[in-house]
Amino acid sequence: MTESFEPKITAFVCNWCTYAGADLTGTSRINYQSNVRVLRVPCTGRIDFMLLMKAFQKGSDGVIVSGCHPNDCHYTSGNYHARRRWMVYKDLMDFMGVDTNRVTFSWVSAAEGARWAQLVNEVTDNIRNLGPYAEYKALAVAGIE
Amino acid sequence: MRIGYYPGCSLLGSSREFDESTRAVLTALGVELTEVSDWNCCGASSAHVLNHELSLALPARILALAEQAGITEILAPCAACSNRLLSAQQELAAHPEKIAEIEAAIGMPYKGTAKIVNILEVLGRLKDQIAAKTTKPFAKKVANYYGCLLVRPPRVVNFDRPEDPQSMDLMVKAVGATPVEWPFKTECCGAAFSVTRTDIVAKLSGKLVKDAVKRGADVIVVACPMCHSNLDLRRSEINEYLGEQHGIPAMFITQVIGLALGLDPVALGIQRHMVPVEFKETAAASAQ
Amino acid sequence: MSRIGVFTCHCGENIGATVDCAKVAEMCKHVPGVAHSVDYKYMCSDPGQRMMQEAIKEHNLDGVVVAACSPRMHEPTFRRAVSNAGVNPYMCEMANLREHCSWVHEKNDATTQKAADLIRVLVEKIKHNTPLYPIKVPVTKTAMVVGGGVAGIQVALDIANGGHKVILVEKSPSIGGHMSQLSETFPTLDCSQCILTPRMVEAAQHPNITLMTYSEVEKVDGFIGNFKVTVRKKARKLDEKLCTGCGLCIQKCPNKKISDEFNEGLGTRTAIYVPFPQAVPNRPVIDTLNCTFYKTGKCKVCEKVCPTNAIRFEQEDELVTIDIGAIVLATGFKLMKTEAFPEYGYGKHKDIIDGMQFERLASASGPTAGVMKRPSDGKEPETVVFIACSGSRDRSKGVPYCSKVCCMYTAKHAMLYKHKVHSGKAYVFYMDIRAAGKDYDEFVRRAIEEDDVKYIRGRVSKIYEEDGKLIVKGADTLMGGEPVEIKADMVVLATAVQSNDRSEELAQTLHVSYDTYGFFAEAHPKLRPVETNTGGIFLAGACQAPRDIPESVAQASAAASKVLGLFSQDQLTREPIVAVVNRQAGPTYSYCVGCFLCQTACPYQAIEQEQILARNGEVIKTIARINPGLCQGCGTCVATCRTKAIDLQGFSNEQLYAEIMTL
Amino acid sequence: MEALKQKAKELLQKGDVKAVLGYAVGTGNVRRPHFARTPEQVDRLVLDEKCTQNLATYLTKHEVKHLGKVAVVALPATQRALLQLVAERQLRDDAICLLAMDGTEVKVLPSGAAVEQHLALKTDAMPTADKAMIEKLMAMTREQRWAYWQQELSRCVKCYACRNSCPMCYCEHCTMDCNRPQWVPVASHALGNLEYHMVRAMHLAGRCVECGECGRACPVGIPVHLLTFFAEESTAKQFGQRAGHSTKLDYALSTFKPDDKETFIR
Repeated sequence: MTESFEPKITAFVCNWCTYAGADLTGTSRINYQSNVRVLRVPCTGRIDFMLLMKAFQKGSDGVIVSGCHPNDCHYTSGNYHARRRWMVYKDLMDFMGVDTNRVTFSWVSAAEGARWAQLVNEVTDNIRNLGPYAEYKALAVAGIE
Repeated sequence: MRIGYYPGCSLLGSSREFDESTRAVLTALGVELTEVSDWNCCGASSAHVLNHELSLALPARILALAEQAGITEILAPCAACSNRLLSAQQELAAHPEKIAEIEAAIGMPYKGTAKIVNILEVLGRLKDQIAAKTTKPFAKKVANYYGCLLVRPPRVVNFDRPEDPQSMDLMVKAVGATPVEWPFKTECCGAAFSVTRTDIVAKLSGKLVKDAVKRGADVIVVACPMCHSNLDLRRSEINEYLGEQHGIPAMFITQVIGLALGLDPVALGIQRHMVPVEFKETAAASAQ
Repeated sequence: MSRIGVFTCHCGENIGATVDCAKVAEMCKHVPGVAHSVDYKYMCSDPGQRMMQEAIKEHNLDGVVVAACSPRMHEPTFRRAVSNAGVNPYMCEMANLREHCSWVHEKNDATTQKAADLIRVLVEKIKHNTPLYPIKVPVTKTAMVVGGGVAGIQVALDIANGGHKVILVEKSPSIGGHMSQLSETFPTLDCSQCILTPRMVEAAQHPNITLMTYSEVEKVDGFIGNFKVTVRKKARKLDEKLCTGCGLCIQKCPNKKISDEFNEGLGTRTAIYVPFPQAVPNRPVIDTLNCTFYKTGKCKVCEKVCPTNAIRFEQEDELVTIDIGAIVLATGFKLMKTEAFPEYGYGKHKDIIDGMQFERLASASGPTAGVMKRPSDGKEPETVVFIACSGSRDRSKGVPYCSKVCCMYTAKHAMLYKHKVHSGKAYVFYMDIRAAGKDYDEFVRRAIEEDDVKYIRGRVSKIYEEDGKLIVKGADTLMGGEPVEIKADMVVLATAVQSNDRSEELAQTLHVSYDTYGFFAEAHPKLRPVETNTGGIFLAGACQAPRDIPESVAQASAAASKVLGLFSQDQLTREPIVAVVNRQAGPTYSYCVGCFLCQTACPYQAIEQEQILARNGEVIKTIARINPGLCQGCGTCVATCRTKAIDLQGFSNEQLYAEIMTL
Repeated sequence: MEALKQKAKELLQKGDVKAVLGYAVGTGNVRRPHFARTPEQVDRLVLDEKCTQNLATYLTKHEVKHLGKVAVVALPATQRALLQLVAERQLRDDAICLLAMDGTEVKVLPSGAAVEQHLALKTDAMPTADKAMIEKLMAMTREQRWAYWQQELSRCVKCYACRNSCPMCYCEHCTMDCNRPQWVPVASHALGNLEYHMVRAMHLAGRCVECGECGRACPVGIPVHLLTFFAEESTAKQFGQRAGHSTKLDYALSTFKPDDKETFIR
């Protein structure tokens, strides 16, 4: 790990809860680390596991996936479907030896501005400690000419 | 019919007449009882509240012994015994991970395959035969007292209606008795306070005795040794508490059926009661 | 090559103080596909928007990234501005430089770099955006209201007064529902029928309302604006047009001992009957289960006495299919029966009654004409015990929820009893008094303080009969759990409000969701309380959860306003953020293989089957089709589809892929 | 064997089916699929412990569908695959005709319901060797598992034999063929191989009938079936739903329970 390592964090968030929650972080002027890049989707139900694969391919050191708390989904059940998908995908990643510490699944509601800041900071610090996701990056280097 | 038999401690002690009358009646009805050999305490009264592992291990050993003897169905006439056996069997069925530990404790394999039945279930199956073999109809007005453990908790025993049960009422009807409409069928008799706090037993059972008499009952019929102790053995305390003398006898359902079948009262242990089984001439009796 | 414009906003100091906006604008100029990039103090201001529109024309832009505040704030503003300049509004995206960047990060190079990154991501997205057009769905401007209680009547009247046709379907022979059974209503104690009956008549006479009583919804096809509803009109066994409602048949019917549903079994009725004197419509029905003619083949007294020859013994149920634009469910509730309480005698004591039976005993039009007489022997009860939360908030009874109306009506019952029997004693056993509502708590206080109703906080463990009295055994928890025993003449159980019989079946027919207890589920518990998850189907009253009259009426008007909103335009316009199933030329026709695993994932039942037919009509392939009228654009189906046959407009696979590849 | 041939001939002669799909002896004494369209061709059918291939794979192919109704000699895994194919609407219930062995007796299973009933008699678990291998892998450290799969997958040439042999991989347009966007790189290199096998396992989670055909089909001997087995087991364990047990669709990843339990979502 180099002194100057700054992790690259990609966040997939739903429009109605976590994106709005992150907006509230802004309106509340709660400062957090700037490593994260947020991609907005309508619902966690839309988050194909392949999007996570692609985020790692592009050199993300950590990925955040976040949406509405159970029972709060704008579309009533998208997050429940997402939860099942993650439960299996996380198992499978672990089975294939992918570092599941690199992915953080979370529920952040539109009212949890402070929680979003805390989540991003914790994940950023955690990934900074883990260092670059060299294993996966090596694949990408080997893979993409 | 062959059936396994687990008498438990009460039936060898204070309620010997329950054991005698059960054996007498079932033999008369052609049921062969196979007593579980080397049986132990079911864990009722104290063990099950003090030590959870013991509350599983004690009944599990009895059931395991029954399994070894090839018993598929086991009768535990005592309501507390059948309740303990059922509770343990169900808990082990719901938590199979506990079985290994219990097997280690009892030193034998446990499968939990034996079906546990109470005396009313067994008699219920034989009801038509009992009605047919009745030679001396029990023409009395009967207050049927079920107590707590026979019908509760419903998720464990899954037998009859937890409030206002009916099985014993139907049984005594089959031998010519008239059950009285009685709201106290499942009220508390004082249970194990029989030994430690007879004052409370006198109060609680006193209420039962008084109300049964008031509703015109000639006899209180029970299917639990503990109930019987409180209503019979503690009658002097009851009468003292009530300030009234109540001579209404308390009988086991098996004794009632035995009498109706014309069996020898001594074989049914009728003489063992504290309150003599004697009936004054009643309307129901004289109608016969 | 795309010609994308990037407009970076300073938002005064809000962004400008932390992010070097000029530098960002400069950096973006070099992103491939960007034809124009500027920064400006306030993009959302009039001059800002005008500047953007001019730039679109001047540089012939085909896509726009506005880097400013949150899209949740100003996306509609800028999409409108772009649209006014002749570019499709869905070719505009917003980068969130304020809430997600300047407001939450330190002023430094990394923050400025992040701002530029956020813009670059959206530039790449826009390259894959396609113009989208609002979805138009035609609307049939006729509403169907299912359930003719107070909620249903209110919905029907509101929609009808708004100028649209309404069909009010009621399963029983008369509209009026539970409210018509009530004696008086809390917290004002005004007579229920006095306030309801005029509404019933108004509904019946309204030129825009068609009543279909003694009818039930059998089948529902279609979707928002375009439902086809099949209604079963049960045979009344008489010609409604000929019948004048004179009632002669009812007087002469020899079969008079049938338990009367309207009086909750406390009275009797004839085999040909109207449920109550004020019934609307005032037309009898023949109860074929109890009618002597249907049982023995003889009688026909009603036919003989009918002056207009309206009786039709051979009449059969009729199925009617109607085009409907919106459906409002107002099917109400039922009360748990006293049979459900073993501890209170399994319903065998005649003098243990439920709240609705008490209403009938207290009602001036009830079986006792409002005189307090207990059901067993007709004696005036000297002591009455009321038990609140009978079944409600009781997991062992399967009802963990609060039935909401019982605290109030129990206070009302005790009060009505005290008003009728001045010397009588009234006791109420309760768990908590939940009297939240205008003038509600005052009402309960009045019962306690002015009418001397004894409130005991505790549960009743057992009730049994002794010497003609009901012995009520309970505990007073405010007295340290002191046992309480009351010798009562009558006991009223405020039994739990439950979802109506067959509500789950109806929900399945309509494809609306329902909760564990059979109540219909609202689309959002806070923000969409009268809508269901199925577009065009709305909820009113106690079919959604226990409700009192004011709430049911308020919810009814809310549902009506939703319907009127839907009917205010000839076509329904919806955002084009919907899923679509890929189509292409044969021999594959679509990536979709028709496994329909997506169907159960869709929260909106928006996925239908579509058959691809050959010229000779033979089915070549069955694939999924998304009904754009129902799809809400969550995208759950997209992530479920293995073949990537389904895509979500506005958040397509290509768009999201492009975004990630920019990171 | 003779009973099976007898039944197959009967079905053909009565015209109940147009062909019987079973196994025959192929080059090098392997067992290969065999379509018998005449009673004479039926005589070449064999059924022994060497017959392992899941023949359900063929039934969704256009060419086979054009044949008309086909009777299939069905091992338990084949039966499961057929049930799942009916549930996923790839086969019609009335197009099913199975020849299943019940001890030495041949049973004709003419419908999904009959297959369900027949299957209910048997509990056909994953082979113990595979189960042990999965357990062994899970006992390793994460880094060791990564190294193991990197080593294994480095041999993958992306021939797609695993996909093509799988009865549940019936899609006409596979995600792997998708090029707008090109989700997974086409070439067989470390990244593309990992992604391909991850996608395949995810797409079979809740759908895999655990026949192991993919692993047997792999020409370079990668135990790819462990991935789909694991995904199916994970799904079954967490949600209690299993593939290939009913003609009614009950797919764990497009259904949910509000109280699904997980431990990792923050």
